[in-house]
Amino acid sequence: MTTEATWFASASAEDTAAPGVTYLEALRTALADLLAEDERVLLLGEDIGTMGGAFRVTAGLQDRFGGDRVRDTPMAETAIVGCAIGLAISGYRPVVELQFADFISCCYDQLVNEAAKLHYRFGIAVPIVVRCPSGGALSAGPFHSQCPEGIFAHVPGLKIVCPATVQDAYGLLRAAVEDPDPVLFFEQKALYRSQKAPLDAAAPVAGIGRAAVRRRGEDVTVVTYGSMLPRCLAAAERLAAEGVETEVVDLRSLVPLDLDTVADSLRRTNRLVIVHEDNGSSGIGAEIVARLAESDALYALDAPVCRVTAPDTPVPSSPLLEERYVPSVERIVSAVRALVGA
Amino acid sequence: MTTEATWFASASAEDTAAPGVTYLEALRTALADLLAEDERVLLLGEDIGTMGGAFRVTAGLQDRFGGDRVRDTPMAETAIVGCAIGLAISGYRPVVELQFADFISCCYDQLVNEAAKLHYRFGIAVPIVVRCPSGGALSAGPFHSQCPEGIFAHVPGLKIVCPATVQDAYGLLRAAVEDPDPVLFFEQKALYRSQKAPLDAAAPVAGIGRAAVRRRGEDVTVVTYGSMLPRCLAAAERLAAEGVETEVVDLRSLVPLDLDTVADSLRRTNRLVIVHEDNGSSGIGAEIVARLAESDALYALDAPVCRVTAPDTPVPSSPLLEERYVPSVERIVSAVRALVGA
Amino acid sequence: MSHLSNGSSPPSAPWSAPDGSAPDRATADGASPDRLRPGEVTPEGARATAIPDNWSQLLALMVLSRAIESRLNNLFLQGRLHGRLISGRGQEAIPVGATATTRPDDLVCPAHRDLGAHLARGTTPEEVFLQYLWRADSPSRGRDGDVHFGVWSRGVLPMISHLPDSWPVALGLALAKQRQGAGGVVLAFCGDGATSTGSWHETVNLAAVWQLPLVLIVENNQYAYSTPVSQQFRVASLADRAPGYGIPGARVDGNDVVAVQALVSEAIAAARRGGGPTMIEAVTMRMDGHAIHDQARYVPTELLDAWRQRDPIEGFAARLQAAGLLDGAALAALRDDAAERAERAYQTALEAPEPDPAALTEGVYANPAAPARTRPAVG
Amino acid sequence: MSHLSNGSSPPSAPWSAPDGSAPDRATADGASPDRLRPGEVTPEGARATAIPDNWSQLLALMVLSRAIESRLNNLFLQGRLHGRLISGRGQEAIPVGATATTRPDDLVCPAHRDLGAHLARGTTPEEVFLQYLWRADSPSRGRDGDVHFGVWSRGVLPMISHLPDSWPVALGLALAKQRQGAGGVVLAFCGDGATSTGSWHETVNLAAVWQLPLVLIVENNQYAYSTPVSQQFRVASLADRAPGYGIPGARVDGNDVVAVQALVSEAIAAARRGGGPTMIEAVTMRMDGHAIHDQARYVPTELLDAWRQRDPIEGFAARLQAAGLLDGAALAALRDDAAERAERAYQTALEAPEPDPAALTEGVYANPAAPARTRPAVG
Ligand SMILES: Cc1ncc(C[n+]2csc(CCOP(=O)(O)OP(=O)(O)O)c2C)c(N)n1
Ligand SMILES: Cc1ncc(C[n+]2csc(CCOP(=O)(O)OP(=O)(O)O)c2C)c(N)n1
Ligand SMILES: [Mg+2]
Ligand SMILES: [Mg+2]
Repeated sequence: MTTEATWFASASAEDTAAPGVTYLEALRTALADLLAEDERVLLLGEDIGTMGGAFRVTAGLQDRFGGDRVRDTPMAETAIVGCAIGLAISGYRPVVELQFADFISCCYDQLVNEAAKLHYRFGIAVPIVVRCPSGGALSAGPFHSQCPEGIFAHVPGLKIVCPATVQDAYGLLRAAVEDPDPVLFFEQKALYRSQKAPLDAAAPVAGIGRAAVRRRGEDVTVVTYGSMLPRCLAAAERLAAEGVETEVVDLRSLVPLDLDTVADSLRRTNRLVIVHEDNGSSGIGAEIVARLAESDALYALDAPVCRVTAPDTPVPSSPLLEERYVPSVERIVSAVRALVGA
Repeated sequence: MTTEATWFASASAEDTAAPGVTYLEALRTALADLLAEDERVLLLGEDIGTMGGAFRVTAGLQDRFGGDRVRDTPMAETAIVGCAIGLAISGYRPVVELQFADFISCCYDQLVNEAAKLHYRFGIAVPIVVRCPSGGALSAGPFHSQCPEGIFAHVPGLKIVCPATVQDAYGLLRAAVEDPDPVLFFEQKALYRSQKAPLDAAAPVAGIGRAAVRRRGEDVTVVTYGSMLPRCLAAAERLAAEGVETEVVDLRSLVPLDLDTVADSLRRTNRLVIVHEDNGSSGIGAEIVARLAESDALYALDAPVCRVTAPDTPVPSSPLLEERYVPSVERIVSAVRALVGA
Repeated sequence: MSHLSNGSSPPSAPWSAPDGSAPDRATADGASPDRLRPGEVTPEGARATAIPDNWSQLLALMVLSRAIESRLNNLFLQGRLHGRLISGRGQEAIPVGATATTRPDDLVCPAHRDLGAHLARGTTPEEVFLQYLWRADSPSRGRDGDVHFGVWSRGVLPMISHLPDSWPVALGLALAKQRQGAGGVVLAFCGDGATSTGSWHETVNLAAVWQLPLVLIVENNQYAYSTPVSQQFRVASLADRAPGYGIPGARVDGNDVVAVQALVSEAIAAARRGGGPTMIEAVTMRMDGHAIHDQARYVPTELLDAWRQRDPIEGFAARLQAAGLLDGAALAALRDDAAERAERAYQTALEAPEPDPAALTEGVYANPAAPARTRPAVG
Repeated sequence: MSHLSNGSSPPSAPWSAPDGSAPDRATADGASPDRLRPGEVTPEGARATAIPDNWSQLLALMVLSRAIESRLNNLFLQGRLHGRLISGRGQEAIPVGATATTRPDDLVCPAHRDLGAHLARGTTPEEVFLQYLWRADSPSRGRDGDVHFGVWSRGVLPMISHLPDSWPVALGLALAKQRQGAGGVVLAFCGDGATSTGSWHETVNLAAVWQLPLVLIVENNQYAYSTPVSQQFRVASLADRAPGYGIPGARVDGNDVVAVQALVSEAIAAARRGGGPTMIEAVTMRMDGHAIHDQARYVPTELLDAWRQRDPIEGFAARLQAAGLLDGAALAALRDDAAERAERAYQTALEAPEPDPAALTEGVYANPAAPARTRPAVG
């Protein structure tokens, strides 16, 4: 990885000699395949053309598909997202890249008031995808590290997708583009180059709205998504060595929320830990707990639930502070230990 | 109430001959008192001057305090809120009126990225108040009826205040202006003229962050705020006639969230219903449930919790649809009945 | 309609003129599209042209728009209509003049005083009343209200309250037209107040950079709610902003339907040829309050009086009468006919079914295969 | 410093010139503020004036800015610095020339290439390195990074990444100055890219309407990240936008520190007198990549070569030498001194304590009486 290759280097690439492709390459392949297969697909964003995007996700795509389909824009998120909405209702399948997920604040109005409500109001479908490079652990500070997915999970009319694996980076991006609804696609900067695995591009594309059980275990259920999945799996390994068997559920999308998979798991383990990088209060973890507590899944709980999340603060820039901010393997392990001991 | 007096008439005024002032008048009195007592207080907003605001909350204030302190602005929410932030860090106490809470989407970025983070980043306090006329039940449709408080409760650095009574309209607005932090003040259009009560302007101003128990009862705890308080109290009356004693907790602010008062009540009643007009998923109700379920308050629950909220849809305009959308007294009563029967 | 001196049919589908040439005809009267160069600002009134061939359509649309709004107004005052009622009275020349020459494959993004644009695109009075009465078969099925609607199948984008949020969307509509290469154009309307917003600027700038086939029409009616233009911007004419974006800008008397049509047709023609966007400021006056609840005491009476003399329908009718194309009886008949259509539409709408409350939570998403599982309403 | 022909002190508090008249001196050279009328666009270079009295301050600030950034650059390449590093190399004349004549009660809102503005306001090299090393005693106490900072007590607003989000805030700062009536003004900087945003437009418009004491400085360095200005806007000069807002606009050679200071001083003087805002486009070139990770292969080499000939420090130094005010030895000494200060600052910062992770959740709110009760981090 050259210093030129990224804006912020993602967490140090693990064993780049391993077979397979990175999470980032899987995203690029999905976009290339979509552009090649479907004339309706257009890419819009700041610096996605010549430069291939701040993270190089779209590298090479403008050369291959032309500036007309892989289109550089001025710095104007409201115009970009509005434009995508207009294209979408004209029959195109626009995919917007925000340079950082943080800049979604500059197109919030178009997303929440135009895109999210048009189908409910007038039956006009808005098939846009907004790719949001999210998350921290890169010392990138309060404005290049945010996890806005919790905000948008509150807004009816939007779908929220958060891929955690190489295969999902590919498959869920395809599913998002094929979906007729507006999809916010929170891809994880920290996973861009740290995740590498074989990609089966021919595998059937899983629809949006199904969680995946990434690890079986009977002692405790850990529900997570996105950047926290590798940490939860690492925690599960460590816990296994201590004799605690952790079931790890990867939500994959927050809206739709696959509560059945969570509840099924909980009924087997009777203990629940929720892990997300987004800050805790009113995050998706709260909604999961609330839905469970509204049903008789409540009675399956042998102990209080536990949310392991970022604290309710902006994202600090100093690595020392941020290390304490983003949930660590250590924190996940202790939370599970405490719960299982309870 | 003349047709000129309001943009959308609020729910029919109850007994306007009753003694006291309306919720709206209490807000106006608070602003007038603040302007009179504190040179630092400035009002900014669209049409708040000559016209006195879309709802007439600021009627007469420009005449009394001048166009310099009660300042009409162009239609530019980002500029208005940015301007308020600049004034605040220059030593003023600006109070912004958004014409409708819905337009907060047009200044989301300034609120979330400038106002909410400046104190954490640099220790610079941002004492702004943004008044947001919120809520539906007025056939005002998807863009003049929203309840955005749930969104902002997820954002560290903002305080969220939701007055439900005449006294709180006055006292909490004063507290908000006196508070050194950015406060989003969600005042309820449906309460503007429907609530009338004696106002004690000399009563000590309650700080932000304390819930109030509005009614005592031992069978079930109903937690609510804002526009739903009168409905919850009406539901409690009806339930009392059936022999069910409901405790009604008015949160008054969502951030800070006074969980102690909720948990204390729950420990006595062992049953919990949460009522809000904001749509359910990832609303503040979820956070309340999650915090309880994280503590041993979980064990106090004799039955699943129940959230009575708007469904996860945009706000429909038709009165017929909206009647079903906004939680009704009937729905609250049935929820409590079902829970107590459980 | 037979009172009118030519036998043209009512304006239910104005673009379906058999020869398809209507859009450019007025322009051919002398105002060459080449007269619009980047940065140029056309002085007010300079483009007034001869009475166009489609004069009866223009008149009928304006009269119908006013008749519908009058009926709505009465209903509201009688307490038979609720919610919000926003009037375009006095401004009809702008949406009508701008939209009348659009082709079926063009798209229109009206703002809240542009009922005439809906009608010019073929939206029926019935649809309007169904919408105002929140009926099940209204364009929004009761989910949105009043003029915050649009019949998309007729190429009209439903507006939202946030102004001018249709404008960024219009960028995409215009980009689609540009890609399709068939010469389709997009018209976007907004008020003077909307020019203060960031969305407005982002739209104008991007339209300029990409040379999109977009006609940007600012209806300067002197006020944004209670706020006079002097408190909104400091430039004498909003059209003077166009040079700052590198696009042509022009100002037109918004109460002169002929001038509006001539100028907008020119801008449309330029856009069809790949000449990019044009910014047009149409100067007019809001003759009613901001909405029906607002008696607009903040507007000086003299201002209203002066503009009352310049009513776009009266003015155009007088010109037609002077030209011998119309007589008093024909005008009266046209008005009666429009009032009747409005009344009939109201009666039809009154009898139409209301939406089923049980369907409240349907249709939030288009994809039924992955339902978002909205939480069932409890209780 | 003794090598400089006048004995002025280093630029730690440039506004504290005892006579307080420095700000207007350059202006007095001949460029009358009255020459700026609403709508006027000054042709590039037309305002170049005589060498100002504070030339040594200007030179020292530019040299110091470059020395600090060079040191930071080296540290980054050596792997001793992490995060983001954004360079203002080649643009120093703009923040320095614009800010050098500000008074203590003025306020400055720099953008991300404006280290010189911080230094001109008295921010020390130590503070800069503490900030880049996220130390406990840095201006942000480790919570924000790199040039995304500002020492508020020196009248510098900390910027955020979202561009140009300081601009709407600057409205309030300027309104406060206007209300206080003491003649304080606010300088707000942004890049060419930021002019495409809605926040930019809302700010310029409101500043114009309220005639705020605000100097709006656009640093047109030809690129927004990889996007050339030709893909950002269609107008030849961004200063041509000013007439559309009814305010004066002017274009200046951003690599000529004297011209920048002269023009900005004029705008400042106008603002102090109640003359409202001025928009200034300072034309320059981004000489490094967008940030240190970016080698900017998308920038044509010839463009960089051409601008390399116009380095603002070299150019100014040559002019001073030609005027007999500076010799090679003095320049070398100034550079050595600046490099030494940077190195010393780095060493100081290196030894400074890191923030206490336990304090992570403190200070989200200013009001300790109503704690938001952030959920304790679990586990
Ligand atoms: C973003 C936004 N803020 C506030 C409003 C509230 N509002 C509705 S109409 C209006 C005035 C609009 O003025 P203008 O654009 O001139 O249109 P006009 O009503 O005069 O036709 C305002 C402030 C809004 N609709 N959108
Ligand atoms: C609202 C917003 N969108 C996107 C970005 C990402 N970004 C950072 S700098 C930059 C380019 C800025 O260009 P310009 O304003 O010309 O400043 P320069 O870097 O050239 O000095 C972009 C797109 C941002 N900072 N803010
Ligand atoms: Mg107007
Ligand atoms: Mg630039």
